[in-house]
Amino acid sequence: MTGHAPAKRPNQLFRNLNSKIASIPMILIAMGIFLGGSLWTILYSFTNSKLLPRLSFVGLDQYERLWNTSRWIVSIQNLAIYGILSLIFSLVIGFLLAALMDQKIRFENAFRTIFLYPFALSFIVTGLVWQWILNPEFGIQGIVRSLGFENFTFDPLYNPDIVIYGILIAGLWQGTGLVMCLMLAGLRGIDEDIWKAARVDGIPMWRTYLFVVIPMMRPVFITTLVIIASGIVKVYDLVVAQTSGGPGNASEVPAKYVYDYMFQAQNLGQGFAASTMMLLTVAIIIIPWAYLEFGGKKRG
Amino acid sequence: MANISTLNTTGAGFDTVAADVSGPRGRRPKRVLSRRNIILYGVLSVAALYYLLPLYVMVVTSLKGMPEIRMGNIFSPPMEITFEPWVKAWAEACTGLNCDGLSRGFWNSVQILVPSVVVSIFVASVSGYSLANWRFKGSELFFSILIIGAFIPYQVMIYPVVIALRELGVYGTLTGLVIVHTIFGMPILTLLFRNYFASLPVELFKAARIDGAGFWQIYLRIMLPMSLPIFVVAMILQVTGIWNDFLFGVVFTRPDTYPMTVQLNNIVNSVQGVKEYNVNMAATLLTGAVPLIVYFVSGRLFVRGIAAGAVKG
Amino acid sequence: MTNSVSIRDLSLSFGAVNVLRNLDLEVRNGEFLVLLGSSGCGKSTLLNCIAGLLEPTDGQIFIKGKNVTWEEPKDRGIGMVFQSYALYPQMTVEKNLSFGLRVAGVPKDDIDRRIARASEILQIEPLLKRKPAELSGGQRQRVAIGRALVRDVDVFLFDEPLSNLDAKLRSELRVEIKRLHHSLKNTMIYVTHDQIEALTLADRIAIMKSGVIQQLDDPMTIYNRPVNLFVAGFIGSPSMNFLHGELVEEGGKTVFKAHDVSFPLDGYEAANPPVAGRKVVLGLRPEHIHVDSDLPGIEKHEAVVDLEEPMGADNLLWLKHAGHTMSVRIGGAKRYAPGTQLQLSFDMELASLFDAETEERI
Amino acid sequence: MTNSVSIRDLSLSFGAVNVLRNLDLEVRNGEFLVLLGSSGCGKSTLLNCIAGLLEPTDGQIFIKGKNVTWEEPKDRGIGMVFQSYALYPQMTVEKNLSFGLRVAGVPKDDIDRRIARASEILQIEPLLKRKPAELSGGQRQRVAIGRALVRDVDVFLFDEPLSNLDAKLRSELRVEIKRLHHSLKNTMIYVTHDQIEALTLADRIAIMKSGVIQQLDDPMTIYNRPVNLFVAGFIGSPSMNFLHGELVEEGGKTVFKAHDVSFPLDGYEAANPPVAGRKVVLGLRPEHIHVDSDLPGIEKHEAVVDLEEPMGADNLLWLKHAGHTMSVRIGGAKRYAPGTQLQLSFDMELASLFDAETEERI
Amino acid sequence: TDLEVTHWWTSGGEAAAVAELAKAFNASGNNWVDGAIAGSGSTARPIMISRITGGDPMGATQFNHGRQAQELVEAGLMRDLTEVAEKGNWKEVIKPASLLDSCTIDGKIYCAPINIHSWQWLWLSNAAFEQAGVPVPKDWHEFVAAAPKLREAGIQPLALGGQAWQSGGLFDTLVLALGGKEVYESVYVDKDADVAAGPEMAKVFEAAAQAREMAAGSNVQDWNQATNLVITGKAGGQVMGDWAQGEFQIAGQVAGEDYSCLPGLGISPYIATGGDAFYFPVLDDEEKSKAQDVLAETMLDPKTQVAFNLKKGSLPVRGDVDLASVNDCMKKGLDIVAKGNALTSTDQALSADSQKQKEDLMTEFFSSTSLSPEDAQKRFADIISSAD
Ligand SMILES: Nc1ncnc2c1ncn2[C@@H]1O[C@H](COP(=O)(O)OP(=O)(O)OP(=O)(O)O)[C@@H](O)[C@H]1O
Ligand SMILES: Nc1ncnc2c1ncn2[C@@H]1O[C@H](COP(=O)(O)OP(=O)(O)OP(=O)(O)O)[C@@H](O)[C@H]1O
Ligand SMILES: [Mg+2]
Ligand SMILES: [Mg+2]
Repeated sequence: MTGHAPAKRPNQLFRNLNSKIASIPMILIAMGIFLGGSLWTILYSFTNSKLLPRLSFVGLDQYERLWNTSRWIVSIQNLAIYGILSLIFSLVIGFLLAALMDQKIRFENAFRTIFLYPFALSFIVTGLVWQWILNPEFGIQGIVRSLGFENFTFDPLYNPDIVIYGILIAGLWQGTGLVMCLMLAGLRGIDEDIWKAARVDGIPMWRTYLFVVIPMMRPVFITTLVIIASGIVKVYDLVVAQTSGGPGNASEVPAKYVYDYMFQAQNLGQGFAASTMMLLTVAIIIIPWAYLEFGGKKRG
Repeated sequence: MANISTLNTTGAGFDTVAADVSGPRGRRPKRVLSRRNIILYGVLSVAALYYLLPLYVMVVTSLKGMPEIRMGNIFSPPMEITFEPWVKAWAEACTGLNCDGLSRGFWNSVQILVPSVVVSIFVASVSGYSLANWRFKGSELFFSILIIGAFIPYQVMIYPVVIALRELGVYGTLTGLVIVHTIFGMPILTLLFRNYFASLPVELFKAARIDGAGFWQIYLRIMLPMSLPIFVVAMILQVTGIWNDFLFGVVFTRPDTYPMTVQLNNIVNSVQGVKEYNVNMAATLLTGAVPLIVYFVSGRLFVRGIAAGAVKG
Repeated sequence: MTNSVSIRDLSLSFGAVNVLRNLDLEVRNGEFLVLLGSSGCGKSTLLNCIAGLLEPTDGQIFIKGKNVTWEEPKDRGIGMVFQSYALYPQMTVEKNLSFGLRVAGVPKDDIDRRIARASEILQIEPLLKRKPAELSGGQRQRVAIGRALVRDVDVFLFDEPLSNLDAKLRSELRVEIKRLHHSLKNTMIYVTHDQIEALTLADRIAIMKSGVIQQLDDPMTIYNRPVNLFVAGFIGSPSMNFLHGELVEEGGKTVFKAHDVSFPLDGYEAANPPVAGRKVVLGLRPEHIHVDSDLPGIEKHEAVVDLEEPMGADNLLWLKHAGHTMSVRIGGAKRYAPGTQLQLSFDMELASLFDAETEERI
Repeated sequence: MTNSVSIRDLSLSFGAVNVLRNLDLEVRNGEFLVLLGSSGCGKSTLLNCIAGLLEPTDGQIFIKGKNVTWEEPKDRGIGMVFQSYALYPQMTVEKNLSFGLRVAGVPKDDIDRRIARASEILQIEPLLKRKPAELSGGQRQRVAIGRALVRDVDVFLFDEPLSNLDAKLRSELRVEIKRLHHSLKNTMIYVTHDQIEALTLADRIAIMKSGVIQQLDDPMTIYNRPVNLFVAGFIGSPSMNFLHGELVEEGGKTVFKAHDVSFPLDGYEAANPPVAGRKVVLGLRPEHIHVDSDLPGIEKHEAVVDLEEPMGADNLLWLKHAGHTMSVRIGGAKRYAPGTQLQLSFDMELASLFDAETEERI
Repeated sequence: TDLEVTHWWTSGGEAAAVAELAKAFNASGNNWVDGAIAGSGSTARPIMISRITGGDPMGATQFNHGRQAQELVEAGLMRDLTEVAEKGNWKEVIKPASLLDSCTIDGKIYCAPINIHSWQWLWLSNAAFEQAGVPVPKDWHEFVAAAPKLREAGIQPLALGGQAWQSGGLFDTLVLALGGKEVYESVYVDKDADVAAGPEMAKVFEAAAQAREMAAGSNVQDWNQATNLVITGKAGGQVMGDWAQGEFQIAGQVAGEDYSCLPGLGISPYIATGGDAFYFPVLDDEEKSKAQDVLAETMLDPKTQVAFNLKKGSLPVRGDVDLASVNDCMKKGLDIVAKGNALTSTDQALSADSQKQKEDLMTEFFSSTSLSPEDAQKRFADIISSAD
């Protein structure tokens, strides 16, 4: 049998050829749009492009100006406040609701639908409705005042100090349902025996949740985190629909800064510099995570 | 000999506990209004109220006339129900010179929605399938880039996408819009599909390969029929996402093919003196109807699909 | 002697499905009782009822003479070990062991003492600082037992604690659990569907089928004198050989006759005197059939080897004998090629005879 | 006789982990070869290489004399049966069986013929219209085998096909697979970590450890003459008893001595003549130790019963003997309470002797 | 031929005005396809730019008159209208000439100005002052003085919408009215940072701080909602461009009776004129190109000018049209233009970028008292120094 010539190893390029062909759209999108687009953006952030992209480099000028702009600073602060609070509250509320839903309750379907339906609505709609409910004249404040509490004040959208919380209320209304769903799915995946073991050990329910179940749901929390976080970075429509960044610039966010400077101020370079800062932030947070989640562990 | 077990069991210890036979027996009695239930349903109901409030306001307002809105408060039920705002929102509201309300946008939206959903889900599912079952060198790298792409604000990407579509010569066409939706739906959908397919037993895939099925045959005949839950999730995400999209709809279409959200924005933002809140709310509800219906119909599958696809990593 | 666990008239149904039906069971103090039955017969359900993790629809449960039917699990004086270990994954072994105690407010030095004792008994001292993910299956199982051990309970409940382990480890841990019982002398209730575990561990075995206990006896009795066809077929691997036939009068004696072959019932201890003409099933265990033996005075039967399964220490022969297949266990050294003709003789003293209709032992 | 499957110098690594290392294996035509090894030793990996589901890093694979190293799985003339059955859940049994044929474009009536034949052999005709979810575990496994059967392949590959089944079903299907092999006479490569399966099914067994084949021989040889300590300890349940000691000259003969007890090596067939002074390990299988036997002329040893494990047909005794624990297998009828004093005698002809350092058989 | 025209004129008066344009264009045998995008220029502009650069241009598009479209023209994306202009003799008829100048690049004309807008108007609700028991102010100073009375009567003194450009416009108006022509021009046209940081401007910032107080509490977003507050007497006044006129008109109010208008805030004789213009992207289709020419012609047609500007509330770009039917306020505006007291608007003087920066600063200033006039002026001077 040694007479057989050893078969040649086929060209690696043609291995899994179909798979590669089928992945072309993905590769194009990943490399062409997301990577290419990002690089393109970064490149042009070093130019003084105005209405149309032009390769006339001005070094770090755009960045200098960016970080000297109070509106940008406010945007970043707002995003940080909104982001952190939104993460905390969606996780806490989402988890609490999920934990309640997991108690073998009646009408589970009804409750779940109620919590989830806002997710089906666009930010434009969400912003509009909440803008209205929070309107001091005929929204909650107006109602409470008309009940006789003349000094009651609740006008988050018109008070620069708390406007970001007004946006948060609407954001949470829209997003916690999905978080609840994810958490519920996670809770349902916990081994029944863990609950039993905890009961036999005499551990109260809340401690079981806190010390046993939540740590076990790490993957769910990570997925949820990715979904919420990607939404937070992008937050734009909600702000535009609710306050257009106002009052003043109290509720500005980075995405809006980017958009306004690219298209309204017709200073693409400035918009691109701001985008690049956003990309950089995202990359700093995401790349280590992506590496751990997807790069580190090999096929299952 | 018939009942050896019963004979055996009533042995030694019977008398020690005989006195106790009258003690607790069977199910522990439970009060419906136990403290636990009051807290549980109380919290859930309060939360439900918070979630329902805006919907209630929308519905109630859309059924009121303008005078009533101006005087009354937003939470009071309509004294006189009128469907005029709905009619107006659907068929009469004006933007600029066009006074046919949302009706035109509805069909445009449908025409955009169907191919976009189908194409984006197809592309993402095939990519997810490739990533899960047919890895090749670099595939994970592309995937990581995609995931990072999920964090990029759409606004940032508009310019490069405009240029790319212009170079492809599909700017302003339905094809172009479908491509845009596919691009921006890609990251999350691919993640979902990849995780889902990876959670299916590898043996199935191996068995099919031994049976001689190729890439497409395995996808179509083995994987697809098993993936209903995740397709439902993807469908819901895309239907809501695409239907609610405003930015791409307006940037990548023309007036005669504007989707419903653009019309909605026009109605809501074209203020003729006073805002016609009732018409706005009716328009809002009409626009949200399609994704809402999709939710109500397939919400249960959504949770199942999430459990199957999103939560595993 | 007082009973450790008594179950009276216990019923449990999930909706319309009755999983347990009027079950009575007395477990003696210090006894090792094994609940054995096929999947879905209600073993875990019964165990969960005893532990207080499921509420019975009807009936009572006593532990140490106290009616605990409505008690919380933690107040019942029980410890439970689960098939999936159910260790708290993010806590170290030590934390796993102490969690329940800390919650109950046991003083620190008492906790340390108990953990030291348990980990010594189970030989897990070197593992105390590790997390469950860093342990092997057997080690995890030991920690799970330890969690019950530190709680100083009266009754140990085991739900298939070894099913997730591989054969080798299983047989090792089996011995350890047996040693543990010898040294602790606690009452233990142990659920399994592995008959080897049941036979080797149990003081008494309760064999269950669809929520009803079929036989409750010591292992030897269960093995040698099964009360009905189900128990007979369930216990023993390979299964008992069943021959369908009837009882006939032959030469003044009642003999079993099947396929024109007759088996004298010499030495068989019938519970009720066998009546000729009855349709019956004769059960013969593979190791109670002898091949080419030269025991005198016993009738010989012809048989042909169909298949041979060498298992190292033994050899299993599948024979064709008078129209049915029969398995016979012989020593591992002798080999028979398929087709070989053999002489069989039967150990009727150790055989079982069942009514074909009621399936009860005769 | 030509070889059905030949593996030459096969290596495979996942990243830095070498799972298979320069592995050579020749499987004869029509042979039933079992790959046996503990979890993670690379059995499935090897099988997947043969099937073409994994690409080897180096080396070649021949099937029926043809180099198939780079062929697609479907072109290799193999069929594979998986532990998890891997039936296509949305197709009926019939569709499951015919899927591969339909993909290959086999004519309709040919497909029908083949399915009819396979389902007759496996007795699954009544199930053809059902979906996998409506089948029991054993039935599913049969369908999975059927899927390989219809494809008319030269080589069957089984990856732990019975591991997911319960003990009873496992022993039944084991017999069926053996019958199948007898009737089909195809080459079969069967992966398992259950030694009973290996011993009963195999023509030859390849014992693997971390990607290297330790011994490739027929079951009797493997059981009775293991080539090294690993194989000796791996095969047999309960494990072989190992006594650590050394060889000494005593009365002109080389004897094994441990803890001041000496064992004459009469009858032991050494591969190399044993040299006095060497540190060695003596292996004795539990069934080769006799208790209270009256075989004449053999030295007797004193021992005490520590624990007894009745297993129905046999009885396993754990004894304390000269400072170490020893397991002994005796018949199921005799019982010994812990503490009983016993006389042991050893079957040295069937013992194994290993070098303590190289762990190779002497 | 169908011609798609995009614009952001969707409020009541604006839409009516557009309808006039469309009517006139349709009368020429073509078809006006309306591409209204509600919101404001900031919503619509990116869409227009994307479409033009994306290679799917519309037939015509509104742009603020000024420097916004310059790059598009330079990139060769806009149609050269010189021929049409010459035929229509635009150079002669368009007044003030600065309007056409900003359409002219390298001697070629690229856009059709359609109206003149000026920002420097104070709109006052007569009813509101009546209610507060003060006479209707004659200038900004009186208005400021009357503010406390208005507050007492529960009336919002100054209505100001939340959109950034409204704050910017209010400020520019104050600069011109209170600072005077020289300051206005040296700051915006010459970009003199010293003047911007100087004492005259400090006064303006003081006044802006006053305006900020007067505007506190007006919780509306859109400019026309703010105007509506004035129309309904809920607010005393609003500083807004002449387009607010259209809203009063639609509401059926009569200038002088129901409301008053004070150009230059009643102080300055000058107004800054900008305006809207239409650009015509280069199209491949011959027919459409012809239709573009027709539309450009139609827009400057005297009849259309009148009809359009009457509805819109703005001034026509032609000096030669008969405006007998105009109301009180428009007449005032026309007089100023006729006197040649029209200055360059900030839209024309500053780049969009600088405009935006200024707007950002002003919206911050007007919404929060934590930004002192001094700090604001410092930042303003920075913007001016780097402006182009
Ligand atoms: N929560 C439940 N709702 C409805 N039926 C249930 C529930 N839990 C168990 N059952 C049913 O009760 C029966 C007994 O279940 P149980 O878990 O006690 O079986 P088991 O003997 O422990 O089986 P196994 O050996 O597989 O663990 C099964 O038929 C099962 O389907
Ligand atoms: N895709 C992979 N990447 C990295 N390592 C792998 C991969 N697949 C298997 N291995 C490693 O290769 C070794 C052999 O795995 P294999 O599945 O062949 O074992 P096995 O003998 O079949 O075990 P089992 O009896 O548990 O099925 C294991 O140590 C495993 O961790
Ligand atoms: Mg169970
Ligand atoms: Mg394996």
